[in-house]
Amino acid sequence: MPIEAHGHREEHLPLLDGFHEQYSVHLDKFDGPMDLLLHLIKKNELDICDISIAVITRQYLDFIKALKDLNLEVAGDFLVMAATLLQIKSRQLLPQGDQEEPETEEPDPRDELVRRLLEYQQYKEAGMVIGARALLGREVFSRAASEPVLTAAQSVEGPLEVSLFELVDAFRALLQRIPAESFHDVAPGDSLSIADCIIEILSLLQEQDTVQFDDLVRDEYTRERVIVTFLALLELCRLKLIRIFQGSEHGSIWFVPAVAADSSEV
Amino acid sequence: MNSELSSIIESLIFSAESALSTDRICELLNEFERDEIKAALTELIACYQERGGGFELVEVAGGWQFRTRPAFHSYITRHIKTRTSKFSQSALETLAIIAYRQPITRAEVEHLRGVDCGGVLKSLLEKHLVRILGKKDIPGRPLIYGTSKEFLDIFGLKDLKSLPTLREIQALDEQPQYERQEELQLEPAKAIPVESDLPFE
Amino acid sequence: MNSELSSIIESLIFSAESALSTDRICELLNEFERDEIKAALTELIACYQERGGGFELVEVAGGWQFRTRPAFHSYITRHIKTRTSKFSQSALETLAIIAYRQPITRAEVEHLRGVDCGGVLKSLLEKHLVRILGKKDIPGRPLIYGTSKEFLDIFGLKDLKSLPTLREIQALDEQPQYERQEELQLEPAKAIPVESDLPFE
Repeated sequence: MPIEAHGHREEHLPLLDGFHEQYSVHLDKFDGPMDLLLHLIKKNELDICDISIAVITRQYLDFIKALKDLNLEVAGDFLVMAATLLQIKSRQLLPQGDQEEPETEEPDPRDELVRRLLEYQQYKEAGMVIGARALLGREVFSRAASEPVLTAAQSVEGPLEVSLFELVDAFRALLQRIPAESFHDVAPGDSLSIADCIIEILSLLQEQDTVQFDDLVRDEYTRERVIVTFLALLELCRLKLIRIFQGSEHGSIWFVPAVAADSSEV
Repeated sequence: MNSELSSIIESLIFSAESALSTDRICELLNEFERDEIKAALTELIACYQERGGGFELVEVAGGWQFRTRPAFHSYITRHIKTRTSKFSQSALETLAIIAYRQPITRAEVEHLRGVDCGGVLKSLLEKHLVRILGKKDIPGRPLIYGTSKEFLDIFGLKDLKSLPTLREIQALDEQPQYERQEELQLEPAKAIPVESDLPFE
Repeated sequence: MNSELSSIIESLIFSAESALSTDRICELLNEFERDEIKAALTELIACYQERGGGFELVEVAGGWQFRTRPAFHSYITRHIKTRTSKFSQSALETLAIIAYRQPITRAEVEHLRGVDCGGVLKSLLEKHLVRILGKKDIPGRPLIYGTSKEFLDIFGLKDLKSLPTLREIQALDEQPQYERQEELQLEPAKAIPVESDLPFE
């Protein structure tokens, strides 16, 4: 293997110089560790299904070192891959499984990485093919002039078209515009909020007429969940949106939607 | 059926936002002779006169434009009358507030938006995107609003729980956190040779 | 040269601001039989395939639209500003993963790409190329993403099945690659004509 020759320590520096020249212009070209790995595999003319982990790992680490030498911030994702490579390499160095159990075949430690690389390669190529298409507004144009007939006619009532992202984004834009204290948001922390819980209960009541307290907490029977759910119920009760029943002492708690007002008034 | 040049001219007229004058076409296609362009344009005009079809090439406001034939206007207006409409920004904002802050009163919506929302609210109710949940037990007993089943349908949501939270959208902007590596399904996440001396060999 | 009905259809498609589906055309022209409409549409399509010219009738995002031929873009952009910018490699990769693997979570995209994708995902959402489909029923209820109609529209794709075929994975073993593949709702493996001038390697 001619590439193995680079493994010697003394050859390490010239190799690194090569990296400087080769990559300093193209640093941003690597779209993450998978992309870099594919590049190294191609450069070394390796078979993607039978890569030499030793070669690839060394060159990969050299590359990261080169980035550091150039004072470029190395993204965490690249380091994760470095760890993966080192781990595969160390597993390859481990003695093979016990002779006593020959039937249990050790999976090749490279398998998972190879699978990911192959799959990544597919999407990278597909992305390139898609990106090379003639795009509307770039290579291909639709009619831009408006029909006088159409501008004259007024749109009446068609089905609405809007995306979820637009909805959230509208809300976000609004929040940025107004001071935070205008909100009656409850516990915006990381944990389950009463507001979320209220929304959940209202949603349930759209589908069924009665809901049992136990149903709400069954999937997640934690102290926090029970308390938050209970507070949400109290809040809904206070707003007169639901009515609560309890069959017997310590019996299960039921609730039903309070009769909705007629929708004539706005 | 046409010459290459008349196809080029056709594509220019087709994609232009307003009528293109012969002068402007000559200016854009300066590698061609004016006479050539005029000939190709004449060819194109003749072709459209002959062809019939749903639209024609007409000379308006000193330039050339494709327009649908007046005979078909009644069909065309059917489309515009029932085409999908986009939400206005105010409708979207109001709907977003109701979706994320329900149950909510009109006064609370207006407090957040800083403007009157009566009209928007009415139209959201008419479109059945918003519904009245009840009355709030405070002086004046204002109506309380929430989103409807149709709201879920339009956004393709299974339930209100599936509504993306603000936090989830904001999280897209955030720097990757190292805890997230657990999701990467890689075992060695713990041992990351972060600093300086990367072991070679 | 065409039948009256195909002229009407032509005028409808021509005047619409986005692609018109066959269903929508039938809905608008409810005095005609569906079969009649389909025949007239076929006639129209054949006529445009034959004709050449500056623009063509294409099937995109599940509907029909007139669009200029790519060959003439260098002339058109002299007059019209390009609206669509070039996509970065990471945007295209992310878009491809979402297109082929939808519905997919951010963590799954990131696992495939090996990098954080929050920023890319957000910009794809803002460009309306990707949309939020809801939340996945697994712990943490992460958001799931898919491609939008605009994606098909801008990339000139008829539907998701017209995505270029993924190159066969040279499987190491016969096992399925990921359990997650079960979520794949697309069958991109079925022979799809890839743009001839863009071979996969």
